[in-house]
Amino acid sequence: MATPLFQVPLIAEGRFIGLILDILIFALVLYYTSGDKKIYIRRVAGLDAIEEAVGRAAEMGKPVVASYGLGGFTYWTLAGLSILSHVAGLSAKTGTRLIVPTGGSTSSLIVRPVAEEIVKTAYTMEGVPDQYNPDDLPFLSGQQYAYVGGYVGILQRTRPASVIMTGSHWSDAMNIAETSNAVGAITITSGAYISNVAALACASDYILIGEEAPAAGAYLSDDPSQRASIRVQDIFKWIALGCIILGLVLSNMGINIVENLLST
Amino acid sequence: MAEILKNRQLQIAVMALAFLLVFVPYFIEVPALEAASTKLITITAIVNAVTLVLALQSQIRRGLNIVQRRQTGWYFKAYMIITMVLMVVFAFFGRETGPYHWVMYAIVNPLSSVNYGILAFYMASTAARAFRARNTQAMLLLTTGFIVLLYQAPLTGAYAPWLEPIALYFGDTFGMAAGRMFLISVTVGAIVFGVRVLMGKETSVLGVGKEEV
Amino acid sequence: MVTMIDYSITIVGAFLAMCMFTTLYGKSSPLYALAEESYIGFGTGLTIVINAEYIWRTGIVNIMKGDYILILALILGAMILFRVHPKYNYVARIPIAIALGAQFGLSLRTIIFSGFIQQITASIVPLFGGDMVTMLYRWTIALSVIFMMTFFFYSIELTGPLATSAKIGEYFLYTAFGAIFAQTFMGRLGLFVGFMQSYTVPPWKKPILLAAMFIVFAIIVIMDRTGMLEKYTPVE
Amino acid sequence: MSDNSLMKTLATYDRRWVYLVLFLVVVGPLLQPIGMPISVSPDTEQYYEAISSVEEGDKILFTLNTEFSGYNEIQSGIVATMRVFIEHNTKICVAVGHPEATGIPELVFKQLEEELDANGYVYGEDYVILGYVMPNEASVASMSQDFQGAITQDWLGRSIDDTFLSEINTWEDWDLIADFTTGLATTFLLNHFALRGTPMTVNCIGVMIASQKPYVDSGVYLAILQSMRGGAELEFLTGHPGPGLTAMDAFTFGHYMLLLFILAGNLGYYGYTKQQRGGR
Repeated sequence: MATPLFQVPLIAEGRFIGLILDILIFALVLYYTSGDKKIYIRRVAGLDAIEEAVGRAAEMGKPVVASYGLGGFTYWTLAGLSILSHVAGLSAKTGTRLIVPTGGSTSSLIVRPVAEEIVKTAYTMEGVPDQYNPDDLPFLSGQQYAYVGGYVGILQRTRPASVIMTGSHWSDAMNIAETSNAVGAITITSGAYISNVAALACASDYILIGEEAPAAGAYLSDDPSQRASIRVQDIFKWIALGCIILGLVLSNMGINIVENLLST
Repeated sequence: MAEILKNRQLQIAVMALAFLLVFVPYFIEVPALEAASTKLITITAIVNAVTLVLALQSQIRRGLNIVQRRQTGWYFKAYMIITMVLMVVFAFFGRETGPYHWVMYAIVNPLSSVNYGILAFYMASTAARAFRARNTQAMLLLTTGFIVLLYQAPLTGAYAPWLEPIALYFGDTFGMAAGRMFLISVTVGAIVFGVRVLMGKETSVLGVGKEEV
Repeated sequence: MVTMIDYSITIVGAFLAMCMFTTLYGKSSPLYALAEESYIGFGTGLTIVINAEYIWRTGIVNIMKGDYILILALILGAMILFRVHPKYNYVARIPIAIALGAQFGLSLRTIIFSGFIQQITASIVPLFGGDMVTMLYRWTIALSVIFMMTFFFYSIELTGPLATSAKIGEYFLYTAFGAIFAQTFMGRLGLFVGFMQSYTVPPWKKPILLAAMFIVFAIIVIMDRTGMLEKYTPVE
Repeated sequence: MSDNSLMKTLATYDRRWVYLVLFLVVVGPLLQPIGMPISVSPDTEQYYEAISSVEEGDKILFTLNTEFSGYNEIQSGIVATMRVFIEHNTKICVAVGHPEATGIPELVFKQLEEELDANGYVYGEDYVILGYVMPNEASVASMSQDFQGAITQDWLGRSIDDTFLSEINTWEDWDLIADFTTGLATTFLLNHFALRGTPMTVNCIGVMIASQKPYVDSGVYLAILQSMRGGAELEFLTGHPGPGLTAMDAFTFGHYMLLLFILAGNLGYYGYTKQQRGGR
């Protein structure tokens, strides 16, 4: 078992390195967003699919269904909202009807007004505020499976051209993805947990695996701060990789310094 | 007053303050801070519960619109609103027995189970459609998927016990590694995203893109 | 002793469940709408009850006991209701900002440990010694984690050895997906089998299940053939 | 039918056939069980060993961290485990971690009326139902440190003072925690009980196996029972065939059916789709 290397006064036991890592992330984001740094972002296959999907709907004169998940204000929800904002902008521009099912859990109640605001703003920014219809953000109860039942019903009745399902969808994601595929819609999804990702990878036309969803936002927008955050994430993956390799080598030589440091 | 409340900087400051009040006590042990942070969490939970009123307003308005326009199937929306009210009324007669109990067992439980269990169908049709050896990736997916599925059928276990170590190997190694890798990369992403929101860089989240639209 | 209440629960439950299953027919129908709106209606009712109870128990009761700081929760709650007011909707931004900050703090404070540090320490294991199977397992996990990680670099161009590593990572990932998919299928099949079983055990439920299946299926097919499905299905 | 049109059918059939066949192969064996043989996995043997080593008078915390839909999957494990505990004359305290689950203990004890009578079980003396007492981590933490402070009543509001629960103060006073879970408060039990040293077993739904198994390997849990299949194996080991075993036929058929559809799809792909696309 790993034993902490040292104890820092005032800081709770075993939480020092975590705090340092958090602060490091903050500092790195600050560093990369300041000034004008050009950062390369690898192209993620699912990204352009979003624009294509809205374009297809506009051509066919059918609606787009987009959702941001059913969690509270978590990382996934925020990533989903950020994509929703983009989709709403595209829909407003092309005059495509956008349906956003909302609800699904008690903790998502507070997210709902934010989503409304996002869609409304997008329509206003494109100069078509009168096309915004609050009834197209139906609230489908605070129960996960009642939400899904309603969602599936909407898909079957409106037969949308595209479905863009991001954010924190859990086991309900497969109901949506497979129904969407069955009604002939282009299906773009993002998976929030590993059991889901495996299934969604098979069921959808495009999947944003893991953090590809937020990376999608970075790629679509030219916002330097979004690109910066992708760079910071990469740096931390290097740190993780380095720690694992170094730890494996050292611990097999009988030196447990990496584990001990991490548990400090 | 209005100008102050509309101010975007104020919004970000309030958010950052709330964040720090919850975040910091986890690392720095000061009992008073810890108590304040617990209190703030309770307060937000109550605020969240109150938000239901907004969702209800929207749901009822949408339902009534459909009823008023006499859209096809409007009576379903009327029915929905009635059942909603009924459930609230039932709750007053106690929950262990009586109509509330009946609704839970006759309507809510079966329907929630169906929508959960129906996933078996969706998984099956997805597999039948997508498990095709199109390329190397799909071939690998197909192979491991096939082996593990075969092992999971209880009858196979009785007649082909040699399959067990192979199937377990795939799940306990590659599956486990994928889960771990996934978690690491998602965690970092989440923190970075959080930092961006707190810095006010994530304009979409606070609801208004450009000021006072 | 099977009571009338048991019968009524089974009959209504089986019928509505089969209505819900009609979604698999691929077309929306009035029967599906019935099940869907029942669930949304009663489900929303349930949400109201749970939330009202929460506000009462956690908020009001404690305020009456003297925990006056919780009055703030009610004030903020009232502020958020301004969302629907066309002119004063900006009032709602403050409570939303507070909720956002607090919920963020709550989720971000622990994940660096559970999602990052603990995952790294769990990956550091002895690679030598022990029996062959254990070693095979550990080597596979260690190599998989390393290769898969390279597949998830976004801000560098993947060339040379890194590209090879990412490719291997991708292959490992798909190998994993196969196994995970199969495990997930077993879980979902278990849920479905278990649910159907709640209508075959005890045996008196069997005829009810069969009748519900037959009636619902017959109605759907007849409605589809006669064009009534389009006519009576609600529009969105 | 020519070769090509058969291949075309295999490549392009309507997905509703998959649905219909799956429905029939599951419902058929449930209505008319066949009783095909099954094997018992090492995990289940370990679990059986763990739960049957309890002794008369042991105090057991029986936690149901499941919604109703999840209960359908793991009920065979719940009932079979409870039967073992009753047959060993242990003291059982049932606690639930989801508002929906408050109705589950009723269903479980209804199936075990005979065993309860045979062993002279009396509510209050030998078993107590607590209801929804684990809504969040804080509540589980306080249960582990100051049980009497955290819990004063059973689920119908009766005082627990006169029951065996009055002897429980901290996590050390439990002889075993048997958890049945779809997630929910299991992590909290892990943090505040199992990691401190309370013996704990887990019966989880299929989707959770991957995440729970490591805890058995590292010795935090005594044993794990996997999904409905584990429940069926446990029924087999205890010699009381029940819903789990009956469901195994449907389980086998469901899996085989999917394998057949996958095979057919690949035949169709190579025989038709790929040729249509010019071997791309």
